[in-house]
Amino acid sequence: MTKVKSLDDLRKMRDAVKSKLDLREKGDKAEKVVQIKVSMATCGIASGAKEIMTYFIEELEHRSIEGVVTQTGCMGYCYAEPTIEVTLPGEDPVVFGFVDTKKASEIIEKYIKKGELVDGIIPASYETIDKEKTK
Amino acid sequence: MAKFKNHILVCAGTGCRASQSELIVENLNRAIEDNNLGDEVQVVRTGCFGFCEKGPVVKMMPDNTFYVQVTPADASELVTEHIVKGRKVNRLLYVDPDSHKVISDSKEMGFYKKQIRIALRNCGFINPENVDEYIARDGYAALGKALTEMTPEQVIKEIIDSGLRGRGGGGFPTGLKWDITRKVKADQKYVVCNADEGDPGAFMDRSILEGDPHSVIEAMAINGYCTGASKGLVYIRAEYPLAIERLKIAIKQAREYGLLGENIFGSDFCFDIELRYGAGAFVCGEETSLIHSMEGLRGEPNVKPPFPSESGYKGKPTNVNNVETYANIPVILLNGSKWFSAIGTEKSKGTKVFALAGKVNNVGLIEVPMGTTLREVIFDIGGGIKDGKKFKAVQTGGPSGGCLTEKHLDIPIDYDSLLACGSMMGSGGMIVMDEDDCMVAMAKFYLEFTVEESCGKCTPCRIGNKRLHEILEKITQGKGTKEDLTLLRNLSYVIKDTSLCGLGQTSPNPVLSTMENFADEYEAHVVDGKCPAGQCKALMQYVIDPEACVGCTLCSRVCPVDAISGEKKMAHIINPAICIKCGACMEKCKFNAISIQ
Amino acid sequence: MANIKLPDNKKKELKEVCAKLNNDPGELINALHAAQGLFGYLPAEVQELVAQEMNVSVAHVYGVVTFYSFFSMTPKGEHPISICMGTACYVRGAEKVLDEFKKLLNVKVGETTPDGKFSLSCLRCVGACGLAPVVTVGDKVFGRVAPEDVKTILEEYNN
Amino acid sequence: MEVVKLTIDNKPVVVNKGTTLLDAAKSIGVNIPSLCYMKLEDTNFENKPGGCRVCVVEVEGRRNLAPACKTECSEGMVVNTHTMRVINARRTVMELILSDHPFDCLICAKSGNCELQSLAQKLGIREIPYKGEQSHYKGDESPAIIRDMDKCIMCRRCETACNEVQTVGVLSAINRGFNSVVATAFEMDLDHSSCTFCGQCVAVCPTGALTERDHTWKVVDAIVDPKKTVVVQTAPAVRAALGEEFGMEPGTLVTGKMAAALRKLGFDFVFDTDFAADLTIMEEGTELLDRLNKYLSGDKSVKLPILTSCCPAWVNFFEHQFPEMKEIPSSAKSPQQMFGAIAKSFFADKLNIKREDMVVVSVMPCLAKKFESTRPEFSVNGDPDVNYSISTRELAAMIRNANIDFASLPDEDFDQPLGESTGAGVIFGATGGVIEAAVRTAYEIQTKKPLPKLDFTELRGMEGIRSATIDFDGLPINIGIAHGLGNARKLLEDVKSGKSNFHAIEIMACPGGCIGGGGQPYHHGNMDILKKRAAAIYREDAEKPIRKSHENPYIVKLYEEFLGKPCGHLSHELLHTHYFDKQKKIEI
Repeated sequence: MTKVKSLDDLRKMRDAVKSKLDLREKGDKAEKVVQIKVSMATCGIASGAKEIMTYFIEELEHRSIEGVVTQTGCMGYCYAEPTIEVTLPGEDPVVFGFVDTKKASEIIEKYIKKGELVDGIIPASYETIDKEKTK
Repeated sequence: MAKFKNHILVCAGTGCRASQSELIVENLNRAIEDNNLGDEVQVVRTGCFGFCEKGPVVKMMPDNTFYVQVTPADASELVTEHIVKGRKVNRLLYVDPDSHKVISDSKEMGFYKKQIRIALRNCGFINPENVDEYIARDGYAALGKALTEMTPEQVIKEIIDSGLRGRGGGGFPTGLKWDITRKVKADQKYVVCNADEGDPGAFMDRSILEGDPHSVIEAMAINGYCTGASKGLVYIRAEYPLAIERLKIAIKQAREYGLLGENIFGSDFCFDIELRYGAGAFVCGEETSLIHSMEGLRGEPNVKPPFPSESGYKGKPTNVNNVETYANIPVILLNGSKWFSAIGTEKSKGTKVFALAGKVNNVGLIEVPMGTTLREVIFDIGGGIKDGKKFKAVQTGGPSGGCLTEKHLDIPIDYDSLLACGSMMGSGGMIVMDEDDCMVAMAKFYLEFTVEESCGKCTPCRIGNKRLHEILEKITQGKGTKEDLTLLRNLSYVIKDTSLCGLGQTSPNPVLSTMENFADEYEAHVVDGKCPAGQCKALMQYVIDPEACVGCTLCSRVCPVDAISGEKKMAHIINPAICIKCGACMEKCKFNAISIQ
Repeated sequence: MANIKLPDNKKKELKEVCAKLNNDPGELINALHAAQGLFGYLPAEVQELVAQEMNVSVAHVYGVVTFYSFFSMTPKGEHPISICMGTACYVRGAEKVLDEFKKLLNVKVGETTPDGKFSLSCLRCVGACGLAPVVTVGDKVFGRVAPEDVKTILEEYNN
Repeated sequence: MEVVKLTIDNKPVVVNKGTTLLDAAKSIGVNIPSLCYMKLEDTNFENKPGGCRVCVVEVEGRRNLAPACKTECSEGMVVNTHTMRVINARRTVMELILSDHPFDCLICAKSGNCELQSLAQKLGIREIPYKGEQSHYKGDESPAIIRDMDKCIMCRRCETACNEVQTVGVLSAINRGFNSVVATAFEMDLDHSSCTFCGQCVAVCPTGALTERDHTWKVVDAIVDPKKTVVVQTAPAVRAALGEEFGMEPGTLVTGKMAAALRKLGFDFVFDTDFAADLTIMEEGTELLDRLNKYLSGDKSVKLPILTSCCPAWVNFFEHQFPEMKEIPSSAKSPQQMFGAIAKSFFADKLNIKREDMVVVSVMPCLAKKFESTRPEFSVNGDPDVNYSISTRELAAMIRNANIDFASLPDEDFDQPLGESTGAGVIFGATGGVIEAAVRTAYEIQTKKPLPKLDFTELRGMEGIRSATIDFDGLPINIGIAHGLGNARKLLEDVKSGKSNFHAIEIMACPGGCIGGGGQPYHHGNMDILKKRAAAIYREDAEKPIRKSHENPYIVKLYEEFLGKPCGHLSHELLHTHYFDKQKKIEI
């Protein structure tokens, strides 16, 4: 295991992981890879986020869509759990709330495949301090 | 790729839906059809925009035009003007109340986003179980900077200058606390993370630990560097298995990268973290109790001084900070104290995370700059009151806080303003109550909690809170007298004045603040024998309206205690002496003939 | 105090856990967590064993066990049901949900059904206030529970 | 020493840094009422949880009131001890305590001695406005101590005494909030726990929550029973304290008045436990020399040091906590039990009555003696050697009951033959006394020379652990002394780990020895009382014509007529015992 021994090590590592993550997100086939984040804090899991995450992993494969499904923490929209964030290549991330398997299927068919928005979008209601993200 | 050229986003949040946003959607769809735009424009319902005051809200995509207070009648105009002719409907655009400028592009409407995420910066963005994602967002850079480029004094100065105050409730300046611990000489010191979030109705710390555990680990290491501690302990509620799991993974990963352990960043600094589990005692949020609990003892507090910074865990200097406080540290070091202190009010800098819950539409975890008003939090971010009911009060500070009312809605929230209105910041629980909530019952609810959670060490908290609860019980039973109100007030003041620790010193706050703000409601209970909110069962009476009753006998058959009598096809009567107020009859009645008085 | 015979292998395991904690009295609460994990609850004999292994008096262990609400001296049901009575859940009607559980299970808070299947308790905030009112059954969290849902939840475990 | 200046009730005060407000106020004559706080000078007993909140005072600039017992003085502090705010708070706190306390003062065992009662009186509480639920806990009636936890005010003094000072560890606060109370593990009865019955919890309890089991009426029943011959023995420490119960100055010796009172009460024979103390020295001293000489001659199977065994709480302590060392203490019974055994054999024979028709009552400064007398090994066919053991306080109650004007009683002597004692027997009542008495006898037997001096001041004092080397005519004998079981534990750990080089160790469970026993008149935290009692004991010793046990003519006669020689066959049967492993250990 690589050990971080200096601040320089950390910066190099940061750049390396960043490009690795970028690669994962966009890849060479930037046109095709979609990224899905599932909010998996206690609220999310209690409302079925685990099932939704599994559903997306299985369905993307079934429907031959290249994508990355990862978990993340609380997005803050506890009233709308389970919530997921979908980032289409080249697009701003979109958050969907109250996602059950039916809604998930609709998101895949309409938004991921065709780019059509579907009901249940949650508009981002906060600013982040990460300048890259707010751009 | 996209089939539609235009999207019309209509807010279908509860608040907007109450103001007919569903009808707007219908009308929009009809207008689209009328204009044969079915293939080009799609209407999409969204969750709350957090701007409910000006709802219903409609947003046109892709040009981001933001229309406010849209009515169903406006739908066709939006389609014919905005979509077909490409002209903005000026009268529906938002006008900035300060500058009187019309703002059309929602991208320019940053101010409507009341929230800024600092402590929650990574929650919902990164995979908390992957240290790489944390590093990719500048994780551990602050620790590296501190260890390799700054002296402990410089780091502490930065924290002091930032104006960061403890987010656990007390609001003690964090930098100052670190400095005190640093100055005490000892062979061993400890830093502790208080993750014993016991306030019922608060989940800020859990969310941070579940969403961004590394930020806490990094900050604890920075704290260790500044205070001279080589060991960190996280005292975490056993009721948070997911947070524990993620914290364990994060600690393991940090160790593997050498971000915890010996000679971190090639420096002399060594630091590691252990977990200690709470076991269900609210009082352990008090730092001396927490330390006792970590030592394997009953979580009883000690009289301070000595403060933990002088004599804490195992008698050694110990710096205790809460999760949210820690989560702020790395960014402050990276972005600088100036950046941080520019946010917030004069004496309370930065942001505060609140767990917004209760009778509010958008229950959730929010982070707002200090100085945001309660109105903005409840009505804009929170989307207003559930089921269109009337706002009555908001409880901040949990069992230690107080109930604030309509008149407090426009006060900018910070440590001092909340104290001034008889409540407190607390850890960040914010419970909204509506017209159906009885304030006496609410005070009783909190006292029940305090009675159950009192450790029993000091008299006022052990017996005094019990007596407070008993008096409140008596009042909600309709047996209270005016003298009881006097007793309640005197006892509350004495408990605050004489209790040993923060739990007892604040436990009467829910009583005092409701007595102050809802004096009429207390009076109604003891003088008129009525509960205006209709919540206190003993003060309620179920009655049948003889006009509306058709004598179907359904109610009398469902009554479990045979309290309802009456001939078939004749108006029925409820005998209040027998009625147990279960409400079964009211549920069954098809003619709305039964009501509560 | 009724003497319940504890299985030797579990006692051995507990002894090993205590040894791993260096038999350090300061680790008592962690030891008790481990013991409750092993036995499901903390009967007198388990507390005596923990006291012996962690070098503290039995009275001290009992004092600690009775202080913290997480520790229990009575066995829980196969499916322990907890109703969150945190403020958020309270204002959203947790009491009515609790009443429904009490009615359907015919037990009081802190009791276990005669068949040992369910036990009922209250807890203070699981931190899922967004889903208020919340009920947990074992490790599973049920959110936005209405009194009508109680029957369905129980049926899930009754087969 | 650094000093700080402050103002209390408008008066300037200068105190050493670290002084509490309570002590600082006391130094200028302001007595701030307090309740849970208790410090016993010269011992390691200090109870200040800061929990009762009775001693709160107003400190200028402070948001809330400060507990005077826990708040240290700081420079420039301005303190007011009786503003309206303070008085209201203090009274309210008191009313709260009383609202959860039974209202049975009139018939409470502690009435008149209750600190809660006198404080309520001092604060003039005439009404309790806060009414509500009162706590009810399981009662516990062990053979020695009665626990009525409904009267517990959570001052935690008993916990401090049991856990920190005595390191017995059978008590802990349990539950929390309103339901919290001090209890044993699983709220079991004390006699199922490893309680030593030292009674130090009773000695410090401010209320009637902890009291002794009262045997006075059983004693009265025996006295009025014409078929019974009732014999009473009184322990050395009783005579140095009993007077306090009748308003006499602490340290007043009332030996003669006590004998007179006992006779007036109707006891058939008024004897002295000091006689049995002399007998104990004969047996224990002989055993010591026997072990010592064997050891010196190279017999490595002999265990040293020898530990005294006359303190029954101490015996309970090692049976529960150090059972692996149960062969080390002397096998000699305590004086109480030796007395009982001799009374019901030798003396009953002399009177020509059956032992069952004799009732032996002991008056003890001790509660563990009550337990000791119930040990099955100390009875013959179900008839105990000592029937009833009553405390100094119980005797005082009997005297008051019988309407005896104690103060004006003439001095009387004990009866013979079991009432004659030496100075050595008297000093059993103070820490170090037993070993000093043993040295006086062992020296002369071992060296066969008369002692050059009788007062071994190096063995006296209040220090918790003491040691001295006594020159046995060229042979240095190392002696250790501990009083308080926490101190005893330290010595024992050393013996266990082989670090100890003592030949003999005296251990007393109570601070100061028997004079500070759990059955003595309440000291309410005033340790001067204990010192005065100790001084009285040594005064009586100094005034005695005979001060060495082996010179007690009745002891000599007892061996000649009845026992034969010390540690002989009959002695072993009547005067020695054996110990049990009472440790609860879970084997895996």
